[in-house]
Amino acid sequence: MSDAIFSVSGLNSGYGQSQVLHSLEFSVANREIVAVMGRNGMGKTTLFKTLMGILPGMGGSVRVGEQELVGMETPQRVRSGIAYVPQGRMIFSNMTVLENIQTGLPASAQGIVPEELYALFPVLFDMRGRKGGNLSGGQQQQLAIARALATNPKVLLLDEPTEGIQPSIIKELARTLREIVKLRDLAIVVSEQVLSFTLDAADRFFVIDKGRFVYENVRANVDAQVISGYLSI
Amino acid sequence: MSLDKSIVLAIEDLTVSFDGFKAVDSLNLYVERNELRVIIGPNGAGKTTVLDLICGKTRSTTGSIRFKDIELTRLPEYRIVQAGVGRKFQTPSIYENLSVYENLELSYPAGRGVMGCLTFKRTETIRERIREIASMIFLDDQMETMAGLLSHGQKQWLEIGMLLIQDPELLMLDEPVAGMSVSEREKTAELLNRISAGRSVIVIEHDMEFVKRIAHKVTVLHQGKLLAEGNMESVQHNPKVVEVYLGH
Amino acid sequence: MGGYSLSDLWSIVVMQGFSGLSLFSVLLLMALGLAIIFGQMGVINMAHGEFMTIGAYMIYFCSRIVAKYMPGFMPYYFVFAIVVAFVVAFAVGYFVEFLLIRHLYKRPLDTLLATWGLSLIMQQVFRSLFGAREVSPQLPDWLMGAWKATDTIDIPLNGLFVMALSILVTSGVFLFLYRSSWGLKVRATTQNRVMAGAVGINTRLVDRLTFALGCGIAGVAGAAFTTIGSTGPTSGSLYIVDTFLVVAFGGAGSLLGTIFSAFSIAQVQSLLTFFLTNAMGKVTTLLAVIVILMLRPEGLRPNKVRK
Amino acid sequence: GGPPTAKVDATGLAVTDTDVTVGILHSSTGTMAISETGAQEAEKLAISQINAMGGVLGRKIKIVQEDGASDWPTFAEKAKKLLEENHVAAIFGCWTSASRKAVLPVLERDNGLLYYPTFYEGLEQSKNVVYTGQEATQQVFAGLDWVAKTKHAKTFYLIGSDYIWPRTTMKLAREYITRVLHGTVVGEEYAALGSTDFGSTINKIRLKHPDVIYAAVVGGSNVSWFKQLKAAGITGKSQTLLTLSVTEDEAKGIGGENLVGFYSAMKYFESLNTPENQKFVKDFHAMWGPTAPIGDVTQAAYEGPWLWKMAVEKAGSFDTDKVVKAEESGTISFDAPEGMIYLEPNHHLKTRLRIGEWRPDGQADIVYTSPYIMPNPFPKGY
Amino acid sequence: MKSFYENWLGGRDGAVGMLVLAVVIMVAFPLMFDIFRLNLIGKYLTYAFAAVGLVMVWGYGGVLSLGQGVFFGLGGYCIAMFLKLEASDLVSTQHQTTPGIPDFMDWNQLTALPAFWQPFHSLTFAIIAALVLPALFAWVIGVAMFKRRVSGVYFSIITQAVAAILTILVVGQQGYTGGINGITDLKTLHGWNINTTSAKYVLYYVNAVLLLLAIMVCRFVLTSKLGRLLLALRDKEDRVRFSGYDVASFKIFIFCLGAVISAIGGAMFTLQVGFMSPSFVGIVPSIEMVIFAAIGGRTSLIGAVYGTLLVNAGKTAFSESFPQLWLLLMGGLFIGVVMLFPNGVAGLYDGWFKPLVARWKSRRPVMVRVADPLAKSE
Ligand SMILES: Nc1ncnc2c1ncn2[C@@H]1O[C@H](COP(=O)(O)OP(=O)(O)OP(=O)(O)O)[C@@H](O)[C@H]1O
Ligand SMILES: Nc1ncnc2c1ncn2[C@@H]1O[C@H](COP(=O)(O)OP(=O)(O)OP(=O)(O)O)[C@@H](O)[C@H]1O
Ligand SMILES: [Mg+2]
Ligand SMILES: [Mg+2]
Repeated sequence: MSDAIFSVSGLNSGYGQSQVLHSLEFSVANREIVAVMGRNGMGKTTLFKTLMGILPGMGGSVRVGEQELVGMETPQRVRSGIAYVPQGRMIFSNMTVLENIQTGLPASAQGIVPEELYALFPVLFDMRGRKGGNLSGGQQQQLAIARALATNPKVLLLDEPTEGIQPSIIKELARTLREIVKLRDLAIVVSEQVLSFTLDAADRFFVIDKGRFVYENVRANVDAQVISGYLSI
Repeated sequence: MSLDKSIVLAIEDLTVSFDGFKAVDSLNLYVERNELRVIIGPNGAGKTTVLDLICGKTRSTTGSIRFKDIELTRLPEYRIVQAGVGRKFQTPSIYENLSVYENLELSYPAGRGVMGCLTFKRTETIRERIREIASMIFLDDQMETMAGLLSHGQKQWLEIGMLLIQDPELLMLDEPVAGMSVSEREKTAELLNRISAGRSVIVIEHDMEFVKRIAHKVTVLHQGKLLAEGNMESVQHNPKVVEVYLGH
Repeated sequence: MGGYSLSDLWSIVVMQGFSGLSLFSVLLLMALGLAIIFGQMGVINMAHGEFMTIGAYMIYFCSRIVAKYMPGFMPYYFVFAIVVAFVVAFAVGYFVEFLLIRHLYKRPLDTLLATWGLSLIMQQVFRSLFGAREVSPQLPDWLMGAWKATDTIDIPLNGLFVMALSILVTSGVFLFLYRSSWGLKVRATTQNRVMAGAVGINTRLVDRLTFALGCGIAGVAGAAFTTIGSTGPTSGSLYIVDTFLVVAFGGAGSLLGTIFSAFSIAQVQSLLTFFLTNAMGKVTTLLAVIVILMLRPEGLRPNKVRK
Repeated sequence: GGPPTAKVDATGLAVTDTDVTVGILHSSTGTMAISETGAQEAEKLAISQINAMGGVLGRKIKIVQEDGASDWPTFAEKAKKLLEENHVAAIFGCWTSASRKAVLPVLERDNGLLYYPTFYEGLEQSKNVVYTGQEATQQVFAGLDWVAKTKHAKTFYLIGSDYIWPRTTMKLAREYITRVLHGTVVGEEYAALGSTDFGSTINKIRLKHPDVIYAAVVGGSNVSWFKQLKAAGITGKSQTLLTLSVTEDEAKGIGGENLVGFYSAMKYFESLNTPENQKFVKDFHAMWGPTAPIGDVTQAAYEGPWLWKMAVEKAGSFDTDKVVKAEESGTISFDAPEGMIYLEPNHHLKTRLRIGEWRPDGQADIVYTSPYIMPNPFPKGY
Repeated sequence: MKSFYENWLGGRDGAVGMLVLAVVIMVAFPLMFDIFRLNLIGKYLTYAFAAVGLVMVWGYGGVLSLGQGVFFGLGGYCIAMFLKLEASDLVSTQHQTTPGIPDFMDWNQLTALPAFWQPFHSLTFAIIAALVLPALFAWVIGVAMFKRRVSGVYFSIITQAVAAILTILVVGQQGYTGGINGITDLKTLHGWNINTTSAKYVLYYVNAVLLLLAIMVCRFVLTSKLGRLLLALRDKEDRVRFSGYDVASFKIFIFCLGAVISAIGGAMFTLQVGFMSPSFVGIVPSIEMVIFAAIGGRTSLIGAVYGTLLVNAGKTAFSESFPQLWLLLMGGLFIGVVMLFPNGVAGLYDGWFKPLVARWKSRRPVMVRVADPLAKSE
């Protein structure tokens, strides 16, 4: 794709001796939402960690716009415009909800949380003074998403964002993601194992299996049955 | 007041507050023998907190929790477990540095004291039981694998297995299928249906498909209070539940 | 207490109250640096005492220079020398973090061993540079006198000075940690280094500056303690145990806890050493700390969240 | 060269026709290094002077130095090493009583010789040790006499660090004050070793208004003690304070300005105005730098090698038993920097006591010199 | 037999390690060194007890005790009290004001033996006390701390405070304890002179055997279910608790075990060195004991012995060769080990020697789990 804001090519990665990702290749256009679907242990989280520079990676290229990220430290990558919602939340549990969001805010925001974030997750406003660690599981997940959005990224990586979130908010989230890409220059990569959410949210689908993409299609052509097939072997 | 014989767990007027915030608010809940109860409710409704209260991780502000005539609110955790209450945590909580076999063995209810541990022997009965449980949780061919190397879903199963081996009368599972793949969810549903025979099970879950497949009865919590209770059908169409939880 | 005049007793009450307060400020000043390094970052810095010693030696060094080249500046140099102490201890801390500490964040317990080694090395360096004997920086007269509040009440000026300094440093640290965006980064980094990186915080820089800051504050403390204590290669070791005690008792990770803990230990100790013998006073204070930690297993002001 | 080795040494000591090995055993590291450095320097000075004069029995003295590291068990280990591996003919060393007590059994077992320089609590006499510092009665009684007389002191406040020397010394002092001087002890207090906070102690002292503060605080605490005294407004101008634990070494760490007007009871002060001392001071500074302070213990340590040389030469042998016999003969005396000293058969020295009044420059003016005092390590009735 | 091999020696790896260790300390050292050096090594090996105890408490129990010296000291003092009483017979103390009591009591104007010293006339009592007293003390601390779920640094700091308290008390009550000097000048054990060369050899071997036995006992504990439970505890304490175990009682047990093992070391120290002093009870020696265990590899029982030997041999060698600068070398050693061999001596063996052997035997590399970088390191 020519107007790709985020492009990955030849990405290899793994843990210690064992390679998990094998020459992954994909790109995401501005204002596009891409879903990476795959069963347990197929390498979704590994992919995201490698993209973020949390895992060292074993070669390949990751670009945001024209900028090559491979070789950069994690915070530099974030400053180049990617943001990350890890699987398992990883919120700062001893800090308040407000402070958690503020860690993501750019210096220019001067610690003021944009209204739209609270509009998205009203519960966070109610609980802004509470310690992050005391939130319920789902509330923490919402906080992690808000924290990533606060960095005002060009590319947003969401690793199984619906885990533990109540159905109404999942529906809301899908709507919101679509909303956000309409309003802002942003590309979203989201990983999931269940189809319902991504069918609501994503423009394009990849299926990852044993560290390789085995299926790719745009929403218009997507056959839910086929993907479900991959997901429920 | 004597407990109705068929009621295993009776929660009455249970309240817990954190710095003034009532996470659970005068809750009454009764679970019967052989029942599989699903608790649903919005994020932050107090579901996990209820389980914490039952198993003694959090102490209640007021109210009582009775499990077969035993008052649990003041018992230390390990006594609650020994009384027959097993609990699975929201994130898989297993011993990553031990093998599947050892994980199960440690959970086997024998040799729980210091001396018991020192003189503990792997008898044939124990081995048999471990194998039985392992095959029940689809891990019979992974006995020697380090638990840390299992997939997410397998870890969840292993933790369920660790509870099963204690043969608890009340089993509580917090979001057992979160992060599981579709096929694993199916297998888990099947597993739960199987193990609910002969004991009571409380499950917390947000996946409605899954709930539908397992629930005998559904309780909906909201802001620490009971919002609705009944079979899946009635709850799903309850406008209040749709409003606060399911969404339109 | 028979045999003493009322005014005697009154002045003792005042002075005793004051010595409790000044012990409080001493403990607090000692503990602040460690509250950052240990309480926030989780580094068990056994060389913390040696960073204090750096500060003390800087006062000595400055006093020698000033006495030699600018005798007229003597009455004022002390304040200036404290800044030097901060800067030097900060710089040393910066390099120590770079060379040693940053490799150990993933294994916090090993920092104990490494910094113990570091403290041995630093002691030897002091000995080689400044000699094995104690030295005594010449302190300005205004600092070492007493303020005669009334006929019978003498308030030590060095106590007042340390008190003022510790109020200053504490408020500085407080603002830094809880009111600045930098503090937010520090706390995020220390809670989950990798995740902090993933929200765009330059954790390496944050770690290095935070550690250096803690060391710098230790330097300030050491500098201030030249007014009440000794300056020798091993002087720092006199403070290290109390310092850890104060930080841990407060509840690691909580600055307010550190303040509370310094206050309560100081008051209890100063009261008990007045009524009991010195040694029994100390023993009883330690016992009290143990009992209270038993009742509050995570320190006076635990930074607890549900797990 | 002197007589052949076979004649002067029958015990397998490290003696050859040309040299003899001795050990120096002090703390070079740890908290005690602060105090022990001077002693070590003085011993080396004496040995180099003796070597320059031709050595002992025609043999040059070679030194094996070991670090006791401020740790008593280490002292014992190193003493054992010096005796059993290096076969040293004598050891110059130790500072604290605890280190000496740890070394003592080793000395007695291996029949070694120790020259011990520190003023100490007494209650000990070993054939294997020569005590070149004063024992407690020598340091305490004359000094108390002096304050009682010149300051008309009746009330005393005793304060020391919490270990055996201050406690034993204070016990003697208390007895002497009440029984002989008919004064009163209004307070007695021991600070834990290493404690740095004297606020409460100082307030207690104020409450009692003692005529004399009688102090034996040691180590890093000593500096805190005097600095906090000064800051509390208790200075030499208004308060008589006699200390047993401040020599020029400590004064350097405390800062002369914090000591002005206070008194120390010692057998030696650097400022002593005699030709012997001036030469000693000059030599010492030539070897160790012009600012190196010389305290009581330093000077006593300097006496060790000289006394040993005299005893060996008197015995005509390095053999420990013969040297001990010579030491116990009661005929060894030496014109030390502090003046003539006499080695008594009880292994202690007959010396004088001096009272020094501290000046801002870290030196003391000697305001009193006692007559010679016989050493009495086991005083009756105390 | 098989179960002895598996449970007490720890299978093949463990048995080989034990054998090598036994040969090193029981054969090689006595052949290589004279009695003076051997006695020194014997002294180091007594510290190794404390290090082995710490491997159990810290490495496996997961609680860092900064007061292990307390137990070492308690064990040592109990034996020292017996020996001191034996050394204070009427003949050798005839010059005292009160003959027949230990010399330091006489110096402190005590005129009768304090009551709590009386039972230490009996060797049996002293030995029992040397084992039971530390265990009891550890039990009291353990119950007070672990039942209240004091853990982590709080536990460390408390044990440190306990060490400080005990030191102050021992030093302050010098009439009863010998104060800072400790209990010195110990000579005979039931009339047997412990200072002769032959006695030193005997004590050295007794010490070595006891050390090997202690390691075997620890091995047994670790290979039992309790060992796996400890591993589980370090991993997920909550899960263990919710599997029906009383977590505190396990921590208390392991803490007491560590205490008793350290105490044996203290008792052997007194016998071999001939005195006991508060400088073993305090904070600094306790930290040094932690360092021995850490250099050894924290979770390796045998490594702890080598770690102790390495550090002490280094200390002795450096300080003999460079009496003025040896601290630099020691500091360098500690930092070097931390940076280069994160798992200490044992790590050197596991990470370098074993793979070499494995490669030599051309075994398949095993799959290992890499620590998740996102997980909090705690
Ligand atoms: N820390 C680790 N060390 C070694 N191997 C690992 C580690 N973490 C994951 N793996 C392996 O890498 C593979 C991919 O794991 P990854 O976590 O990326 O899967 P995933 O698709 O995110 O699965 P899930 O849906 O469970 O989150 C798995 O086979 C897993 O066993
Ligand atoms: N220790 C605590 N301090 C303060 N608030 C707490 C504490 N524990 C729980 N809470 C609050 O109590 C409420 C209930 O939390 P709980 O974890 O029980 O929710 P939940 O129903 O399990 O939600 P989810 O579906 O998101 O897991 C939440 O709002 C949470 O913020
Ligand atoms: Mg994943
Ligand atoms: Mg929950």
